[in-house]
Amino acid sequence: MIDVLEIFLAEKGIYMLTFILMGLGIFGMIVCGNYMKKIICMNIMQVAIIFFFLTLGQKDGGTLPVLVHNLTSAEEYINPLPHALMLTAIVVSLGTTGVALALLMKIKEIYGTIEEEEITGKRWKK
Amino acid sequence: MINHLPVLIIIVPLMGAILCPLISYYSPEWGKKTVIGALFASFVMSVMQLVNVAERGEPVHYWMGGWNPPYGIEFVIDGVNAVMIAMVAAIGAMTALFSSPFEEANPKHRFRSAGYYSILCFLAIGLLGMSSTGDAFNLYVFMEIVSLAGYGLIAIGEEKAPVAAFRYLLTGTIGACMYLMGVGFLYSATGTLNMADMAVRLQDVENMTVIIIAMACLVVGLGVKMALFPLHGWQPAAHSYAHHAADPMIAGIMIKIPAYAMFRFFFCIFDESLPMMGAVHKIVGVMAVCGILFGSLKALRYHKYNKILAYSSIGQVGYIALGFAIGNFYGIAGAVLHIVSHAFMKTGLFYTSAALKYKYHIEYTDDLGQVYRKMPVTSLTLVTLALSMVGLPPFAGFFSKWYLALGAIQNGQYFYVAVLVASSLLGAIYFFRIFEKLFMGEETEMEDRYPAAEHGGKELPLRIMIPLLMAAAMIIALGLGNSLVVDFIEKTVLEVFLA
Amino acid sequence: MPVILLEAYFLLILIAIAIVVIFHKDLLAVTVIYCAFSFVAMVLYILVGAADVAFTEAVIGVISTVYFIIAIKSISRRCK
Amino acid sequence: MDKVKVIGVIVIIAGVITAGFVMGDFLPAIGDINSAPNGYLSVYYITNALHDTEAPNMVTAVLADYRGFDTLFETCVMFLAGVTTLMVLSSKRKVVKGKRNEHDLNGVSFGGTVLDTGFRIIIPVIVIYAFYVLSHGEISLGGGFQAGALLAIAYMIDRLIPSFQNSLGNFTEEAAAIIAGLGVFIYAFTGVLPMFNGGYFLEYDHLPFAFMTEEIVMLHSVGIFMIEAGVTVCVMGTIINILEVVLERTEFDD
Amino acid sequence: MIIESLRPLAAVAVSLLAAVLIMICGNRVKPDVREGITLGAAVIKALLVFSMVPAVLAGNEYYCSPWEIVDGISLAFRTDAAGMVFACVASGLWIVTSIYSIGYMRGHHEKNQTGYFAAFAVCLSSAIGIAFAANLITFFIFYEMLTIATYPLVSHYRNDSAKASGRKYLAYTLISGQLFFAAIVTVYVKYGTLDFRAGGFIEAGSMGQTAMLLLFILMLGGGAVKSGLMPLHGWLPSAMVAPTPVSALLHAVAVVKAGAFCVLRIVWFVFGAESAAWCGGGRLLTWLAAATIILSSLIAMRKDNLKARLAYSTIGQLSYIILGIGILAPYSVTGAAFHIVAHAFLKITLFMCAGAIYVTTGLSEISTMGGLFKRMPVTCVCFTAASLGIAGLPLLAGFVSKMNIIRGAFMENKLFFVAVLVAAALFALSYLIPVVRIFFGKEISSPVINEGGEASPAMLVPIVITAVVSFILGVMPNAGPQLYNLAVMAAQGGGPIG
Repeated sequence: MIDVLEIFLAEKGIYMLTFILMGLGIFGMIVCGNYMKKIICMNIMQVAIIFFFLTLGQKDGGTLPVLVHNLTSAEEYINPLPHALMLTAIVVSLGTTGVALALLMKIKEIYGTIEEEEITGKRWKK
Repeated sequence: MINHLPVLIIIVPLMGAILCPLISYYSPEWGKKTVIGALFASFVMSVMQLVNVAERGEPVHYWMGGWNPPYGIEFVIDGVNAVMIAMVAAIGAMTALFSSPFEEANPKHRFRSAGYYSILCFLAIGLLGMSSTGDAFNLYVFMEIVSLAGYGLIAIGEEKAPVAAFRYLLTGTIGACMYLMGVGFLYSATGTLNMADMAVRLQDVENMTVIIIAMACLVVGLGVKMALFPLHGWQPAAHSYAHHAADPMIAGIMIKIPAYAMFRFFFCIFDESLPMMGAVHKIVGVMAVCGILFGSLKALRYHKYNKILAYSSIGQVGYIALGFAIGNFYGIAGAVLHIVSHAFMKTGLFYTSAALKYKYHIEYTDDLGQVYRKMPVTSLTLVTLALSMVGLPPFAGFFSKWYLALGAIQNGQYFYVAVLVASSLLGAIYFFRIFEKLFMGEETEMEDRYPAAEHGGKELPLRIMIPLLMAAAMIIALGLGNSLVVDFIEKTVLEVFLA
Repeated sequence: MPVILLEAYFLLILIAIAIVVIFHKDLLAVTVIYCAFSFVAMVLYILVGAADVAFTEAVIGVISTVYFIIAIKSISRRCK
Repeated sequence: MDKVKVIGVIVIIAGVITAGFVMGDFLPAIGDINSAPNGYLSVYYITNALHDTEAPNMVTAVLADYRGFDTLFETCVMFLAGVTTLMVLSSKRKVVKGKRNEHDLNGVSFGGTVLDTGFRIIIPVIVIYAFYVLSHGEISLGGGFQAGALLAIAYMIDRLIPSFQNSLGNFTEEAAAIIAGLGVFIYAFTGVLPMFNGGYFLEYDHLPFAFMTEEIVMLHSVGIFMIEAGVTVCVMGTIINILEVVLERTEFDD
Repeated sequence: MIIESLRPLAAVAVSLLAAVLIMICGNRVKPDVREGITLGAAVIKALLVFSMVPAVLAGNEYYCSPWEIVDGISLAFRTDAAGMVFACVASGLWIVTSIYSIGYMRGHHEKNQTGYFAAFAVCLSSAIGIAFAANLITFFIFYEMLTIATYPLVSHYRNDSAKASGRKYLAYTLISGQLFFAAIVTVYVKYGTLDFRAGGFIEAGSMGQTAMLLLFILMLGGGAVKSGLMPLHGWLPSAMVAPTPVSALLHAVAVVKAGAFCVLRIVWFVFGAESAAWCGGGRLLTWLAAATIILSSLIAMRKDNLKARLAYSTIGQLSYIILGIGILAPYSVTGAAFHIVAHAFLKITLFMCAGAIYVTTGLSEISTMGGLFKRMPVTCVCFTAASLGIAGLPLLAGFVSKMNIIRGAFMENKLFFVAVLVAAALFALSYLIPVVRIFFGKEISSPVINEGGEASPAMLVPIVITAVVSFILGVMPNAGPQLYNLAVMAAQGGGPIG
């Protein structure tokens, strides 16, 4: 039973869950009226994508991509390339979050609210 | 020196951008000059590179860190992107020069101009990188640089700008993530990130589903960034509220280089013989047609100059996508030519918009009455560029339209030609409406914030005038010399992309 | 227990947290939950074998949570 | 609104699951050793990383050497984020600088003496750990980014706990941004150096430090350390920068 | 024989340069300098154009292709006989119009003269460009330039009616221009060339009959709009709000003639007689033209405003040209080509007379001009002569062209059109002679007519010149630059006469 589940997960299940997570992130960004939540959902989406990339590099029986002296074969290490890529992506996401927060605070100052409805509903008061 | 050009074009402005805050700490004036100088140096080098590529007749490769591809990151400069790089560098340098009178306006905050120039320079760097790189993931990194710089430059604009920037941030992040997903799918199928290598290895991939999904992701991701029709939501507000001086660059080239990237993916990485390419072309064609008509019609509704220009950009991006949808040599040549010519047109038009704001605070076309008497050069530039936007000869806009129509008819797609014609006419309506207001409207009393009498009879500072005139001159030059550009890209397009 | 099952388990937790984030009204609670999200994501990265990424995620989780909380200080805590 | 959300969530979950079943396999199975991403490039990196770059941690090898150019611009993204934040929130300050320290918080402890002391002890530990991570990133986990972030966390603790009165000193956000810029400069300059010596950009083989080492490959270690140091400085600067900017806007009324 | 020479390009460029100079000088210099530039450019241009006539008459062609304007097609200028006819008229009349507009603009104290003179110069450049264009793309570039350059002239007064007429003008010309563009691209893709060739390069039967007719209509739409063929004439009468030299330019020299010339080029040099007849385009043209001639004459009779009456007369006269081309016989085409010349001189005389009357006396309605002969004898005589010429009376230029068209119609056995042409001559008499009668009448309908004298010399001299020239052309069609021979050559597809 567990074998079947494992195979299913390896072939599809994990990807499905990842895409669900990503879908929820995007959905949250669209549907949440609060800008703060939009930012958090954005982060959720990014985590999903990062995880997707990382699963591409996973290897059964592989170990961390740090060279150990008695292991030399390529099969014994997890693919390091997605890790390197995702380090970059994760840093980018932090930068984006920082900028988003700054914008959020600026919006709060100008409009007095961070709710989508209130901002689109009323014009900026002088 | 000459073989380091591809990277120097990026590194020199990078040095300028990162040292600008430090230099500005001691002297804001010199910080500004550093960035402008760096961007001009980059422009000169990009022209040298253009000549170099033309002389060699084959793409220039530059291997970062000396690692040969696909292991390292590679810059590939061929006929098409050499033109793009020169264009970006030219507009970057011009915009940096153009901004300097605007940034003088806030002398209180010492860091303000440093930060502004730094971000502006990064925008140029990101765009240069996006056009140079031959690596799919590297393109993502540069795209993020472009986006972040874009958020910043939009957010420091008018009062409503932060919301526009925030929306762009959200949509832009989704777009970037979709792009990343697309690259991820391609990586999962090929195991490589180098574009040329990817193209080779994709031929062995039998599973079409992954390619289709990757393509969909890429179209959505790059579509968001280039404001292709159903994904354009962020664009009008962002383009109309952005920082006045940076707006030309944002509107002019920030949405063009993703279009170029799309071209790369469609014609360089994906094989033309793939079974679903026809369907993809059709879908992009539908998006383009809707975008062209939507943008042109929507522009009719507005009286705010920037909004009109922003919506017209949606239409013009549609032209570029239409070229990709046509997909033969003339279609691509038209698209590439339109990327370049529209970049100069839109930049120039936003220059005029910024100049009007600088001198008279004019935002709405209704206030334009008789301004041409006070600002003849600006008005003349506006007329030139707008006529080019409409697509009238002998300006550049006409010729890109010519190639697009040529390609469309070669493929028997007469409908596309009809759309082009309709869009030109709609464009004529809103631009001639502006002309009418400009030349025949009623004169309105406005406070002149740069009175010509006090400045030796000058209508605007020279630093604004030069970029304005440069844009107009480029449009005429591109129009009359378009066959040079087409010849230049012809070899590349025929050999690499349509092989 | 095979790694893949653990992965699925933690992914489900992430999904649950995402749903909570979408529905919850209190921003502070959402932020704290996001901190947990970050932590679970870190565990997940370790499971996948990406220790470097996990390390980074841990550090970033702290930093972005701090940012969020400081930001919440200046904006209202409730949301619609 | 909530109804929409519920429906949406259900639709997404159901949609992805159905799509997953309908579409069939188009992604390699997880853990498959022979999948496309796990062959090709990855084999090259795993077998040649040590030989090429002298870095046992392959992630660092890829990050800092094979794809060092990416990392340069990742660093730039951080710097840019800092500058952008600063620009966005530069106008019209809400809280006067130093006000916080002056009146309401003087001598107030954060969580009692024990916690305060605990944090006091932690700060130097974090700093030391950060330097360890930086210098050891090549061999084991970590690297410039993590080190920079740790340093920034140390600063953050110092800054945010009121009773500390900023014993580490107080950065202005401008200074932090400038420092971040210097970090990128270190990185970029490391990249430019080989170009004077006949190499490509970021080609550590051609760094002009050959006199220091016997083997050319060792230059990679030098190069990687230099850029990691640059990343550290930049990340630290940026995080502090954003923190300071955000803090300036926040009123601590409790 | 083809002579490689930059002269055609120079002829085009000289007035563009003049426009740029005028723009740069702007209001900073005295009006004299501005007008000096215009006149100088006009004279140089005319000299350049006329200097090429002898070689063209000998069967040679000047050819000049400076560079490739789009991939595979050059920007090319070629001075064939048909182009020479149009170029001679346009450049010759520019001098006259410039002198006249100096008088008119000063006498009328017009505003915005800088823009006016600059746009005028660009118009002329485009007209010469249209005349000398060797292929469709060059032709189209100048065609659109003409469209745009005329717009500021049409809406010169910048009031609401000027705006409205400007809009109308743009709507007609831009739409037709864009359709023209689409047709050009189609032709290029289908036939691989855009070079004008005597006898046309589109072969009958190379595509479906309906498709070719559609192509024919799309291509001729541009020309038809510019030449005011009904039902596409709407813009022309409303452009009457423009100042008189502009209407003179519009109606006599550049714009409408460019339209007529466009029809000539496309029917005779793109499609050729055979294809045009095969697809039914020729017949379509003739019927439309015939209807236009009749209808416009009827409308013209009812107009009291002198300029409006002349405008409808223009519509009718231009249809003569189109009718001549549509008949597709060499004789009628000769007549059409020569009618470009004849009508230009006659109509410009009429318009300049109308302008002179308006500036001198302030009258614009015909019914108020009774007894004008007493005050402005020279103007009235010239007006009379030109009216008779328009009607096609012998000894005046109109006769030569109309005779040729009628001869062509006879040879093609299209007797109906002969009847139309004859009737049209009577119609022309019927709407112009009443004007003349009012001029010479005893009854004085406005007090201004008793005061003051003739128009200023700057206006009078051009009027007399054009009137005399139209007389000379009527008596000796080959006087001067042998325009009649050129027209014959144009219709026969190059090669010297005899």
